[in-house]
Amino acid sequence: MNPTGYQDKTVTERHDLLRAENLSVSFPFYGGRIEAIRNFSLRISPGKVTALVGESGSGKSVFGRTIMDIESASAQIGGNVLFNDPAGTEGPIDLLALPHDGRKIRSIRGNRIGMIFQEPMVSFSPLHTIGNQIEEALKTHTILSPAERHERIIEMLGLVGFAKPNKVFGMYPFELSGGMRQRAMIAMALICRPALLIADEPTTALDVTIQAQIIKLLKDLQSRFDMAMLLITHDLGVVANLADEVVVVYRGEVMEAGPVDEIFRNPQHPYLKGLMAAVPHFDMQPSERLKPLRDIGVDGSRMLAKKKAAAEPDPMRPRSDILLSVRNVSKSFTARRSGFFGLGTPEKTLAVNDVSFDIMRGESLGLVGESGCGKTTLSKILMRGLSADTGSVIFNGAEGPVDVLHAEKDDLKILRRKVQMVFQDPVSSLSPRMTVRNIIGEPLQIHEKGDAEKRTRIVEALTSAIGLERSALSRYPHSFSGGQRQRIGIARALALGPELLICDEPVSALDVSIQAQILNLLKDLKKELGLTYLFISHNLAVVNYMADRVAVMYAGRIVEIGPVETIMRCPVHPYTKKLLAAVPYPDLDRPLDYATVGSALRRPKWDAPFDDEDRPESLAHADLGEGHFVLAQRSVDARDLRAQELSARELRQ
Amino acid sequence: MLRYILWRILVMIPTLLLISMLVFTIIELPPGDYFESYIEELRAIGEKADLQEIEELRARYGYDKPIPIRYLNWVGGMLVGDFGYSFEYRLPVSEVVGDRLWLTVLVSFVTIALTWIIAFPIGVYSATRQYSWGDYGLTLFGLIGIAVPNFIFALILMYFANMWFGTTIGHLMDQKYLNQPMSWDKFWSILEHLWIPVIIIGTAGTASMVRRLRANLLDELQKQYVMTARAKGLHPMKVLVKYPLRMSLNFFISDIGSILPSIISGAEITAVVLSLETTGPMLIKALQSQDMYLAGSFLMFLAFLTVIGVLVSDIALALFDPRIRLKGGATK
Amino acid sequence: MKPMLPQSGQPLDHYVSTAPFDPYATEAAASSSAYTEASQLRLMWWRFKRHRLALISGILLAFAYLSIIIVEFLAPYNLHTRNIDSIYSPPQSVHLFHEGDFVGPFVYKQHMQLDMTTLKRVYSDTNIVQPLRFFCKGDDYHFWGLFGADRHLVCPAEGGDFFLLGTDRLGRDVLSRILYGARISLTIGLLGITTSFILGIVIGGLAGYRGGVFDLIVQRIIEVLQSIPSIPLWLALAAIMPLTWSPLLIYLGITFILGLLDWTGLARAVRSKLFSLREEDYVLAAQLMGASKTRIIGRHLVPGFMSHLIASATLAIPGMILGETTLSFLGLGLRAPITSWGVLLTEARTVNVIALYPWLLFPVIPVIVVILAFNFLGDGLRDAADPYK
Amino acid sequence: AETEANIAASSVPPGPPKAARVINLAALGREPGKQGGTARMLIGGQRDIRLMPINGYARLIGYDEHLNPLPDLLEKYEVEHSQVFTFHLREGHRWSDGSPFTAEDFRYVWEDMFQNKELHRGGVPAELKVDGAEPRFEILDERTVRYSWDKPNPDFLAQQAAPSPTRLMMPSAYMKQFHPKYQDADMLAKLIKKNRVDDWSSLHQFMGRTVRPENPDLPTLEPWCPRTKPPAQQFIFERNPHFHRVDENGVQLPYIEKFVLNVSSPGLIAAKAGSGESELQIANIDFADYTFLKSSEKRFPVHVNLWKRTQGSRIALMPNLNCKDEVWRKLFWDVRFRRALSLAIDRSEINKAVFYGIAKESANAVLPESRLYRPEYAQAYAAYDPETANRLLDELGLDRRNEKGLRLLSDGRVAHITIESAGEDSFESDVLELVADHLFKIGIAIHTRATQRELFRRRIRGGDTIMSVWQGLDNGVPTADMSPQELAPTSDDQVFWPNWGLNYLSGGGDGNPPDMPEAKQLLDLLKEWRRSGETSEREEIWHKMLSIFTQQVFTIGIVNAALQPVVSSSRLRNMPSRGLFCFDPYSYLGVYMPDTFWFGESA
Ligand SMILES: Nc1ncnc2c1ncn2[C@@H]1O[C@H](COP(=O)(O)OP(=O)(O)OP(=O)(O)O)[C@@H](O)[C@H]1O
Ligand SMILES: Nc1ncnc2c1ncn2[C@@H]1O[C@H](COP(=O)(O)OP(=O)(O)OP(=O)(O)O)[C@@H](O)[C@H]1O
Ligand SMILES: [Mg+2]
Ligand SMILES: [Mg+2]
Repeated sequence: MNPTGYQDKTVTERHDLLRAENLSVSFPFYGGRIEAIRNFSLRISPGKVTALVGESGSGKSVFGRTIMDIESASAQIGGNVLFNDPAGTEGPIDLLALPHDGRKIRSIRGNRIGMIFQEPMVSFSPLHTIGNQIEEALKTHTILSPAERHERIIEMLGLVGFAKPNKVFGMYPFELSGGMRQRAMIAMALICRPALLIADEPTTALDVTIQAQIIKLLKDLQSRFDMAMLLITHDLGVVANLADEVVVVYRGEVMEAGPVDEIFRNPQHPYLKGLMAAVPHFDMQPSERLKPLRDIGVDGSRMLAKKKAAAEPDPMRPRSDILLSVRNVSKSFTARRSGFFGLGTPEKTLAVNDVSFDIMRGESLGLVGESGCGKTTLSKILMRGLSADTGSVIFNGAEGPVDVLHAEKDDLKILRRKVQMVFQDPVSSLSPRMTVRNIIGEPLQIHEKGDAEKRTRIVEALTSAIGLERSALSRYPHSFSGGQRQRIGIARALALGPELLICDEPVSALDVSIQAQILNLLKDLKKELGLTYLFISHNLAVVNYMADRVAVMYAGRIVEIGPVETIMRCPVHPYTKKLLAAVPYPDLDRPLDYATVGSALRRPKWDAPFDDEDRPESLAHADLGEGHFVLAQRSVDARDLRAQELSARELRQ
Repeated sequence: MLRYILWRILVMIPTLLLISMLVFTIIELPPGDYFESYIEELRAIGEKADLQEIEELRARYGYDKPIPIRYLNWVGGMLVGDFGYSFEYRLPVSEVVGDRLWLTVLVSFVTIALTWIIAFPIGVYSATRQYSWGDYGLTLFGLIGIAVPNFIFALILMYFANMWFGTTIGHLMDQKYLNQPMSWDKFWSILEHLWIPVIIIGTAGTASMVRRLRANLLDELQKQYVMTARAKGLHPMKVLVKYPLRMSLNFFISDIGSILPSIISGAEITAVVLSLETTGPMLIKALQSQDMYLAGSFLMFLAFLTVIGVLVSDIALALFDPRIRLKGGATK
Repeated sequence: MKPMLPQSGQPLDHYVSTAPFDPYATEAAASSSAYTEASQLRLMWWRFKRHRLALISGILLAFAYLSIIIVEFLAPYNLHTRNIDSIYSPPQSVHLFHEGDFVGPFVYKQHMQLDMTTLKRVYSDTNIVQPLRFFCKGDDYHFWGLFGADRHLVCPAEGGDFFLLGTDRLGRDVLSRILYGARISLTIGLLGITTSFILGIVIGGLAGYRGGVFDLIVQRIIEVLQSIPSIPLWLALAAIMPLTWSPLLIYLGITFILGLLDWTGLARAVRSKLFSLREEDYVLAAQLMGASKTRIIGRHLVPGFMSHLIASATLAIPGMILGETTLSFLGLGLRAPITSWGVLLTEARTVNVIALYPWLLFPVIPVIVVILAFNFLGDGLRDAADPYK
Repeated sequence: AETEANIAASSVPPGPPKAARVINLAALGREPGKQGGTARMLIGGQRDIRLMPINGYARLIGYDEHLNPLPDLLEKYEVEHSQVFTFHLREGHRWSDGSPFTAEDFRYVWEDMFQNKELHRGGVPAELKVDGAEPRFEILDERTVRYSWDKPNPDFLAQQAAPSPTRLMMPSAYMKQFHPKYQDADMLAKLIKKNRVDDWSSLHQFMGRTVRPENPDLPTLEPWCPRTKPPAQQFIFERNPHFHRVDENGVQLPYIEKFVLNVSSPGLIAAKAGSGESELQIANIDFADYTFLKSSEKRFPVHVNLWKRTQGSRIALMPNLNCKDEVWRKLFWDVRFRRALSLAIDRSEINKAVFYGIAKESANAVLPESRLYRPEYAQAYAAYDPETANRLLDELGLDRRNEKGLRLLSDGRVAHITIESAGEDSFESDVLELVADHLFKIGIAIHTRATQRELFRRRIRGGDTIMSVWQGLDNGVPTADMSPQELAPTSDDQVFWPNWGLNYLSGGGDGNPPDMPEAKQLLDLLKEWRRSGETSEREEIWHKMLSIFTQQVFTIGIVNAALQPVVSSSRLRNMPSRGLFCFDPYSYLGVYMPDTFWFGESA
């Protein structure tokens, strides 16, 4: 076998690489069964990308797992999956007919078929370093020496955008941010240069710049090693940029399939059309609503444990008083590992660096930024889920100001009731041994809201609002799809009707239609009940739709903050510009311009006024007016920046 | 890490001090003292004790002094390596123990090793083949081992070993080798006798280890990272050993501290029944006859082993789970 | 309708499903409404019921616990009834047919002869048929100190004997003694086990969850307690127990105190497991929801290693049933007139018994059965609580 | 520690003394044999090596099987009016190391040990004093010594024939090296250091222990001398090359070359003995093991015989006449109550259930084997007669009963006796269970409680215990020349009147003198015995005392003459198949002379 998996295209007859024929998968559980996939057929051509799109919970991940024959033992599987390894000689093999975990299938898994799992957070063992876990695949399938393996891994880690691959090699998964873990996952899947890559939502946790790099990387590999790909994603932009063929599934069945051109230019099925229509655009009007496939009416007060805010003057415009004020917050993590006995000097990671901003009552503040720049850390600090090294956070709730970082007893209790969070990682934030009913109802129980009956009502109302069946209430989190779990997390955060809701990537795992449904729900609640959001997302279109103001974070600092129109339309900081340039559009005529995205290998040096020249204290926020601030050298005059910006824009037009 | 270890070792000092107080109290707690029980024992068989010698011993070992002084003398002595005097044997404690210590160590280690060697594969087997005949069979077998009291088990095994293989009853070796230097015959004789106590002491531990390992493994087998590992094409055994097994070792490691003491105390009754030349029977005898320095030194020795064990367990736990090592102290 | 897939290697056609499409249709998960409405506990119960062996074990244990209420009625003899003429009688077998005729359950009358050279009592069956009686009048007893009665489930024929499991050195019926022994054996240790489990989980839980100084102190306490072997403790404690206490009370007291001392192993396991588990996001989520420590430990963390707890609990059962045997060995355990399985086994702890009167080891069987039952019950509970099943 | 004396002595050729004691085995009904062979024996703990000097039974004066005192180590002795005792040593008698056994060895003990305040704080041991006066010690010549008192000391010979006699002689040649009078200070200091003791007196004591032969260097006169230094799991004893007895053929005793004592846990000894791991086993096996042992005769070359135990009662109830509880004490003092208790016990049931019916139902009294036996002692209130018992109790005023039929005491309490035991023997609880039933029939409830031995003793002495269970008279086969002190309050060991016993023991310093007329009378009789110079007079006193003791039923004996299995190799000759088993006066095997046992061909 050719260890690189490389095969001259011209020699091989171009058979389908993988054909799934009449596949069906169902999960029996006490009191019923879930048919995750029904009579499903799909093929993947060698060297081509087949995108699998569809609603959350429609069986995409199950399909991905099934073709590798690693679906959990409780699944009942029918049909066959024929794999025709271009490097192999014996022609198509039915993967499902091979002995479970037998030698044959093992030599294919990880080696000829790589898999990127949807949930990078929990897909790594917490006891082993990233390097160790990646290396394992190499160890099993190649005969490289340890040094060669190390070299190859470091190279791969660099390729997926880690600035310091050597450091990451020795880190544990829980030390990485969501996006970093996802990249590690990608590295792991690619390390053996498989003939087929199953990429289940490979870029959800990545900011657009890195996403663009990853897309580029995948494209490169695809052409260099003739790698085929099954791309499971919600992001039609990514599909448009990567896919050759598209398969649209809905509840386990193929709705529409065809070459990417056909699908984008000539959608036929009502489901696909609805999907296309639900995509948020940058040029949407502020009052324009997203159009989900099914619109579910929302009655906030019925649904949440909160009275309608009676004297809400004008929920449309953010009220001027400050709900949360963040001042000079910093947080660093110390790697205590250096040297076995801890004798080396500890290495510090400055995750949040002197961050200050305010969140107004009733507004929604978008927070965007590079993967690993400290967004999650910051949001956890705001929740007092982590302690800050320095700085202060004041929460001005209805019951008066609370010093978040030092609140005790009653104050803390208020805080816990008024501020809620949707976790970036839906899997691990749900107690695995509680049913959905208990999970969603838990905050109500903790804060003793209403009687049992009322709680049941709220829980059920929330479940239907997030688009889950009532039967889901009695199931455990592990039996849901990624998107479903994410929605459960949202429902739980909403249950108490908090004053401030921190959403860390709340819709990253949702297809556009459910996403629209959820975003609308959040928007409605904001309008109706005056909720305030801190909205962290990589999806700029979503931010554009949801946020009143946007803060852009880079390497632990807020580099630019301002009203959403300003940031989206005339950004000043080069990073913001770069971000905007890297957004993939679900439009075949607007392919990504990889040149502007640049390489991830080295942290870029910004242009003169924005670079700290290795003296972080030399930077300060320059006020550009209308609440627009940008991080630049102290010496720089704000007016200059604005003037520069204006001229640049004129130039472009 | 080194800082942590040093600090942990420092913490051991007050712990040991506390233990020594407790040990002393425990030995002093039963009414009377060695001399009284000695006299009574002699009287029970109609003999007279050498009262005069006893009076002298009493005075020499400060039995007329208040308890705190005696405690200080004892602890002070131990610090300089003087473990006191065994009234029963009328010899310094350090001379009494003799061979017993290493035989105890031998029995304990063979038992522990065997427990592990047997328990791990069976535990893994039971977890991966839950509710197979093998799982049931091994469970049944192990639980019977737990359910039959050690002393009965010991008697039965011993009786039948004697009936069928002609193994001499009890002891760790044929008695003709007792005072002899090590030889092949003696070694063989030890082997011939060793299996009985090892089985008796080991079964309960093995069975409970199997059951707990199985329970912990069953929890881990469902985790997503197991699937990741399978997706890499690893051998199922490798997957199991590297990920879930290691994960479920947590309970096991946290227990290291008490393994040795529990093996040793679990072995005491067996050792008495089988009349093994280990420290157990001697300890029990010393406790019952209130030969306090002998008992006290034994107990302190055991305590010392425990404290070391806990230290090892703590360090191992930190080394083993990076979450504990790296995040344990992270302020929330 | 066009086929979904083209031939291998052929270009993909544009396929569109023609099946009816209704975005509002409910999901395909077929499930009963009872299931949807059920609480978590009820779900577990349903799942538990599917585990045959566990269910049987549960029922068996329920019967065992119920039967200890009416031991007086179930046992053919009273606890202390002696049959001086039937000392060390081997188990009698129950026959149905006598010389080819159906008689119903009966035993043959036994004839005892003392072999003067070996001083062994030799029993032989005579040809006299002694039919068993059911729901019959037998030894008088005072039922729970409430009323006198003399009904038994089964008794020997008038003037005859019936020793299904033989007799002991005073000619007492082993079966009856086992039945009476269940009273103590099945109940007494529960106290100790409960104490140690509550302490172990609470203290270990707090130490593991909070860490820091609290953990440090708890760990040192555990270390100290673990380093004292149990036998000296037993001895010391037994020595300070008031003499005026009855043996039962002393045993209860010591079990309780040992329960107080025995939580350490569990606490360490709980603690180290929590050290890992508390870093999980769902714990953070619960904290951020405002959940109290107790709730986090009780609802989120402890269920996370329920399997371990259940396994530990079921493994502690033998200790609780047989704990007293160690004590008896040291001369501290239960004694006549109190009877438990442990006492019965302790009485049988000589080579004589194994060689000559092996039926005195019968009490081992109920011990094994109960322990197996508890373990299988534990398995069932574990599976019921396992969301992945 | 080798000294010059040792070196000199060890060059002496082995052999019996010139004037050896000739044992005529044929006359004893035994066969003379040959030397050689190893006998294994199992002991329950290191401490039990003390059995060797007891079984060896080399005494100045020893009993024969009929308890006649005979000179043993002594060639002969003379007694005048039980006051003057002259001892003649054998010519050429040597200690096991070859050093001569002479009057010097007696002098050493008398002068250098008894009179040395550092070694013997109290001076001459109390046993040697009569009414507080110590004897005169004289050396008449190298082989003759004399002890004389001003008043009769009828006990002296019996004391010397006892299992553990008061030592009057020590191997002075060896012991002197540990005595500052004979050893220079430097050397002594070295020896002290080497043996890890604190001072010379401990050293002297340590090296000179005879009760437990722990010092293999200490010369001895016993048939076997120790060869193992403790601690050990196996103790070896080899024959003493200078032992003083020979058989009629002139073959020096002991026949058996070597004894190997293996330490084993007591519970295991029966099993091991039953699998042929012991050539001679008397200790740590029990009647209950008999059937098992007997069954092993088929598989192993062993013989199991039953000897008779000689306690006055194998098991007896002991009402504490000195108990603190007023009401009970008053009852116990009433002889009718004690008699009622005794009459209420169905001894034959107990005998049948627990002792296979082959022990003897008897009051706590001497056995038929004793010359002092009279049936009326054994039968005193030992018949089963619950009616009389009930009548006696009713007469006493205990006629009120509660609803369960239990009698009520004068203060209204239920007659409820807690019998305490030291919990040693397994059959104890069986017997008590039966007794409880019997006494229930006369309206007395019984509970039993086992405690640790020290606690047991302490509670009895303190009067906290109302009644206990113990064994009867230690010496159930006394002769008139043995002291009847067991029948009178003389020791706090006597669990039925510990306080009075203590008073006597402490010379009136502690406890209270008996204030019960019968007890007082017994004490007076004992004193009378002490003064008596003639055997016939003593015999009369014995009978008076026995009569009072049994008629008063101070202790409630149940059965005696219980049997004791003894296991011996089937190759072992001369081991009697029947015998009396007791510590005092038979010194277990001692009186039966194990030095005459020998190994023949397998029978
Ligand atoms: N182990 C399981 N047990 C029971 N049901 C399951 C299990 N795994 C998945 N399902 C169900 O199967 C369906 C398909 O799930 P799958 O994870 O494939 O969805 P998906 O298309 O990947 O959705 P998402 O985009 O949200 O990740 C869902 O309804 C889910 O609830
Ligand atoms: N427990 C930890 N120990 C060490 N370093 C950590 C830890 N948690 C986070 N970090 C580091 O802090 C930095 C910020 O992480 P954070 O999770 O806040 O990023 P993020 O902005 O949320 O990224 P993403 O968008 O990928 O989720 C990262 O470099 C990460 O490696
Ligand atoms: Mg999915
Ligand atoms: Mg994040």
